[in-house]
Amino acid sequence: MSISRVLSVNRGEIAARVVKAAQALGIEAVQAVSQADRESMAAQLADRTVVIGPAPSRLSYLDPKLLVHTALATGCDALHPGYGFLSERAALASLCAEHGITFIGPRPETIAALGDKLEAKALARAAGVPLVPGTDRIADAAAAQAAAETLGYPVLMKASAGGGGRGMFIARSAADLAAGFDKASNEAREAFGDGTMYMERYVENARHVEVQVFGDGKGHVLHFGERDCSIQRRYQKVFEESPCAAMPQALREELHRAALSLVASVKYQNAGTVEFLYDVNRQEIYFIEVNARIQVEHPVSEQVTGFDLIQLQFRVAGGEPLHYTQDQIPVRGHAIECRLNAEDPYQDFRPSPGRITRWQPPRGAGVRVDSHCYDGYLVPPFYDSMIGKLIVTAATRAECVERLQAALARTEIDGLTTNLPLLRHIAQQPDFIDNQLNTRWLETTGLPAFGAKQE
Amino acid sequence: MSISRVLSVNRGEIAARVVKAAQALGIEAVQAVSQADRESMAAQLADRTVVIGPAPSRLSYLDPKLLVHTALATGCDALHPGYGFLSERAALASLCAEHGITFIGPRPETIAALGDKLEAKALARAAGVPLVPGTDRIADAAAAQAAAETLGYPVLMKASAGGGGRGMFIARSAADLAAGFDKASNEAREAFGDGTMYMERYVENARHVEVQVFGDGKGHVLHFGERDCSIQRRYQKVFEESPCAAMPQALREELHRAALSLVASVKYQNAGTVEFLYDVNRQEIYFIEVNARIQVEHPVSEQVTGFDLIQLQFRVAGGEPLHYTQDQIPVRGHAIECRLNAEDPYQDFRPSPGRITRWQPPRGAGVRVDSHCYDGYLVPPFYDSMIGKLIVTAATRAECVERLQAALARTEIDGLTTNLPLLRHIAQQPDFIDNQLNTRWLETTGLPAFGAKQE
Amino acid sequence: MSAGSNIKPQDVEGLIELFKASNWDEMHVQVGEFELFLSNDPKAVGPGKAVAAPAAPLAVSVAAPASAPATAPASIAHAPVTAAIPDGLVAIRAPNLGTFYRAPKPGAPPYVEVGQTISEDTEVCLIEVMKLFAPVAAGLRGVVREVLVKDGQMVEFDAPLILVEPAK
Amino acid sequence: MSAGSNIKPQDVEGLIELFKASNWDEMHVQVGEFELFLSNDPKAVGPGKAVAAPAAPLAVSVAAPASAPATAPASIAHAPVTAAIPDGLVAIRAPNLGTFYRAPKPGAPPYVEVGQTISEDTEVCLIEVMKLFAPVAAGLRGVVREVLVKDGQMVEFDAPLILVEPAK
Repeated sequence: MSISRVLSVNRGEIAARVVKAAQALGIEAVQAVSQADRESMAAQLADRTVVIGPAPSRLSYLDPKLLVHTALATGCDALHPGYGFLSERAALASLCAEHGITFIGPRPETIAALGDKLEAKALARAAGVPLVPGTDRIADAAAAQAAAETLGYPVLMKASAGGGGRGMFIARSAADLAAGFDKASNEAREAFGDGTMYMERYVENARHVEVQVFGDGKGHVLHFGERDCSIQRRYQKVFEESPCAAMPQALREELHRAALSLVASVKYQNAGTVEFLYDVNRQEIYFIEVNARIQVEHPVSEQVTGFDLIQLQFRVAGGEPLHYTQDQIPVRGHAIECRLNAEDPYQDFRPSPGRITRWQPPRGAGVRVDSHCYDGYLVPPFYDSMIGKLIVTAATRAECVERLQAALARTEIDGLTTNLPLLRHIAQQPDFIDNQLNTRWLETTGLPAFGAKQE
Repeated sequence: MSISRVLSVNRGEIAARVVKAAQALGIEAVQAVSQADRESMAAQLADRTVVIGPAPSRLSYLDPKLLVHTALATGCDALHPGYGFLSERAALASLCAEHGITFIGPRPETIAALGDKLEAKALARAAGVPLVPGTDRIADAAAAQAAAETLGYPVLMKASAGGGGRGMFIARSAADLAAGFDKASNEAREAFGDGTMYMERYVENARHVEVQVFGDGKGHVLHFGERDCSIQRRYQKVFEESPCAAMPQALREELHRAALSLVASVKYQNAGTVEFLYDVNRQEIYFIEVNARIQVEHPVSEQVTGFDLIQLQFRVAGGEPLHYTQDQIPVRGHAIECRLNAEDPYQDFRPSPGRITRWQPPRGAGVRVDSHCYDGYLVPPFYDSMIGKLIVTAATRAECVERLQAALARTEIDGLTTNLPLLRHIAQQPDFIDNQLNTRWLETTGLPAFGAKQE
Repeated sequence: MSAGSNIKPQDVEGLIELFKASNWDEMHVQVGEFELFLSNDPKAVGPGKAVAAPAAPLAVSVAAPASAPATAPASIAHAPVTAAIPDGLVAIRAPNLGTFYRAPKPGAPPYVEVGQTISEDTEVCLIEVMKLFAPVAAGLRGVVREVLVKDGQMVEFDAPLILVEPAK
Repeated sequence: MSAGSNIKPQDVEGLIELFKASNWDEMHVQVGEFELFLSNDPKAVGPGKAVAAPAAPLAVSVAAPASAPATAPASIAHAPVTAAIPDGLVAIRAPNLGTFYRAPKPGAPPYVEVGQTISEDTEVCLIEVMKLFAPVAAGLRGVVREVLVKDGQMVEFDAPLILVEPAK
């Protein structure tokens, strides 16, 4: 291990997790905190804590120069970015590189390339990874109808210059295309000064699946199974699980191959996630994007593989060879994570920061809680509302769901409003229990049922 | 994982560790406790706790039938024995086997064979493992002198029927043998009715080294490096470290080979330790015995290999293949453990049970504390006095020693008398810092210096 | 419930251990009728009555003998053996974890019935551990008022098994 | 070794715990000069002296008092930026973590000297972050009384840099 002291530049549960992982490996952990996080768990656990700026992220966690200055001034030889904040900003990774600090993540050029959606898709295509089938420029309604015959209905028409839904419409038939094409093209021309249209297959019944990958930066890449994160609200994941129990084994293998093929092609370094749309009706997968960092939901992959992925990040960054073969990373059992947020699910998910007067997470077999909270902790109002993650593990998905229900029932948090009632509600839904889910399920079915129950 | 619920039948820190390791794998943990351990940490962490008997071990932790009855009555499919108590009693392992309970440890016949010192030595000899060089029956002083020429002085003369030191003496020269032989033989004849003598090489400057091994029960065996446990008081280890920094690499490899050769020959199953005497002057190793269980000092091996050995015990017992190759278990860095005991080092190590009013173990990079204690915990007077283990890890032994000194300085325990002053004293000794140690060092040098300091 | 009736042998053991672990010279505990005097001085005399000096360095005098215990653990997550014992009744408790049986063998009449008068030596039930059946003696004289445990049920150590109204 | 001299606060605590865990009505421990009387009866009177009945259901009277009390541990391991500011003075503080410089460039005279009168806009030092030098304005009128930080030293956010006696 060539790393001897790391600067942890994130906050919340992931900062506490990073500090503990470093310390377990004998690496000293310095925690950079904003004024608001002086008494945070990461600050208490760290070997040293420095206050880098005031509470607003812009003046603390989001200033790359301030972070690298702190690393240099405290004698750190590495920096762990966590997730969110600057974790996927190539600027931070390259500033670290320029000053001899080991950035615990991918190379800056990888972050930049994968962070650009077009370039990421080009790389995926070059690596033979399937994308959502679509077309180039479409001249008129007739051309659209011809293309749709090939793609299959429903299709999604989009403006090339587009954004914000202008010029976009779903067509379920040739008639829809005839009726909508000119209107949409005109709308796009008015909005963007360019009426060019193109078409994509529209996935009616989609799951969000993603593959946890690791690379040694030299072309050796491994996966740690896939995660199913289909329960989302406004593109925010709420429940995540591993494996994706709804996916047949043959498709799962194709999914893993696709993910590894992409990251191998860029000689990916350290941890990452390749995200896909899983078209359940057609039994196909389409590449979405790569998250070039560790993710919130990484614990479910740890639970089913037995690897500590944060420690592995340190080891790989510290120059250890990634000396496993894929068959040494078997996926065993099932794990589900749900995110505990300080927000009011009855009031449009309004954040509810405040002081936790009673923090009693569940415990027991297969129950893991990753959190930075404790009795008396003040959840500050400046940052995101996640206060912890409940992760349960069991031999099968059915047992795992039961264990999750029991663990949620035993969770007790007083002093602020949380989304615990919603999590309990979801965990009891027949669709959740039977794994009949897609990315629109929560907003179209789960939440309305939750609201109805409360009246 | 074929194990779904385990009975933890030990107490103290190892019970808490076993419960946590099981739960991390999704295995339910039932904790068997005596009346005195109702409020123990393991009892609090477990999914279920049952009180099996009164405080005395004989009526609780040392009754194999009571333990297996408890496992059956609580629906457990496995039993973890911890260390000490019945962990190396073949009777418990076979009673488990008879009733379909997976005993998390070696097969009963392995425990029985290795538990018999003569049989263990015979197995070692058959596997080509070196033993302390010695002789068969020696007729008289002249024969002893001839044998000693071959073995090399000093030698140890022992009574074949012996025990308790009767008939035993150390000879450093032919004259010593001439002077002592008849007297010792007569002494043995008077004491045991048998004056037969034999001879062994006497190791003047000995270290205790041991190899952590794991077997799949089918002949595939792996080692997890060696430990040096030379700091002992009355054969009780006080400090343990890994690797043995005093041993040259070539001898280390021989040590590992010897250990693996022995356990492979018995198709060893699960975790074990092969203990050796390391003759520093002659640069040789001699087999002592096998501990067919997990040991107190296993954490130093975990620290330098990155494996969780308790979880691995569960995995192997649950039928998972031991799918590593030896080169995937590299030893990195250095780790030292010391044992915190509730005993008074100024009063002949008298146990000092009582209530802990302040329990503030150290923390930070490379600092790990395995303990069952907490603020307000009552250390009961019925069992051994260990209240925890402090384990520090760093890149080199020198850094590790510094970190240990700092960690010991930060340890605060109030409410009862502990051996902390002795641990601090040892950690500061030049001999310890320079690794100039042997198994007699603590009693002949370390402790006298400690006593002197107090006057 | 009177104070003295609740002292158990384990409590005395605990106090003795506490005393041994300390470096006090003597210790005197008085709880209702129960009185315990511990001293490191073999010639020590308890604060109420004279005690013959024993050979051992630890002098112990226990006044009121132990009868029926009932302790409640404080902060334990899984409360095992707790049950409110009605006033005036005393519980016969399990000597260890095991399976409770009311009768010597299946189909046989139970050892004791409610209403039956028993004495110290009366066997009141069996506790089985791995086919080893150990009879439990009443330990006191009185009348059986309730059998708290079902036949074949697992009981933990110290679990109340049978309620007895002690003879006056 | 006298008996009373060896009673520790923890011993008393231990005995109280023992008593609490029991369902005894009262407990009396006498060790040399040390005397402990515990009762669940708030009106209970110790065996030597009268005790005022407290509100709590547990009455404790300790004769020979304990000396050293157990202390509570502080919650945070690394106390960050705290320094006592003398009465009547005000600190100019660091706007963020960075390196403190007293002068605009090496060798140049410092922005301010002790004794100098400053106004709100007076630049008093530089805070550098990765070669980005940001001047710090005084923010108040007054007289510089002390410069707390050495040139080139790392300061955390909110660290006091310069003490100023504000103008009346």
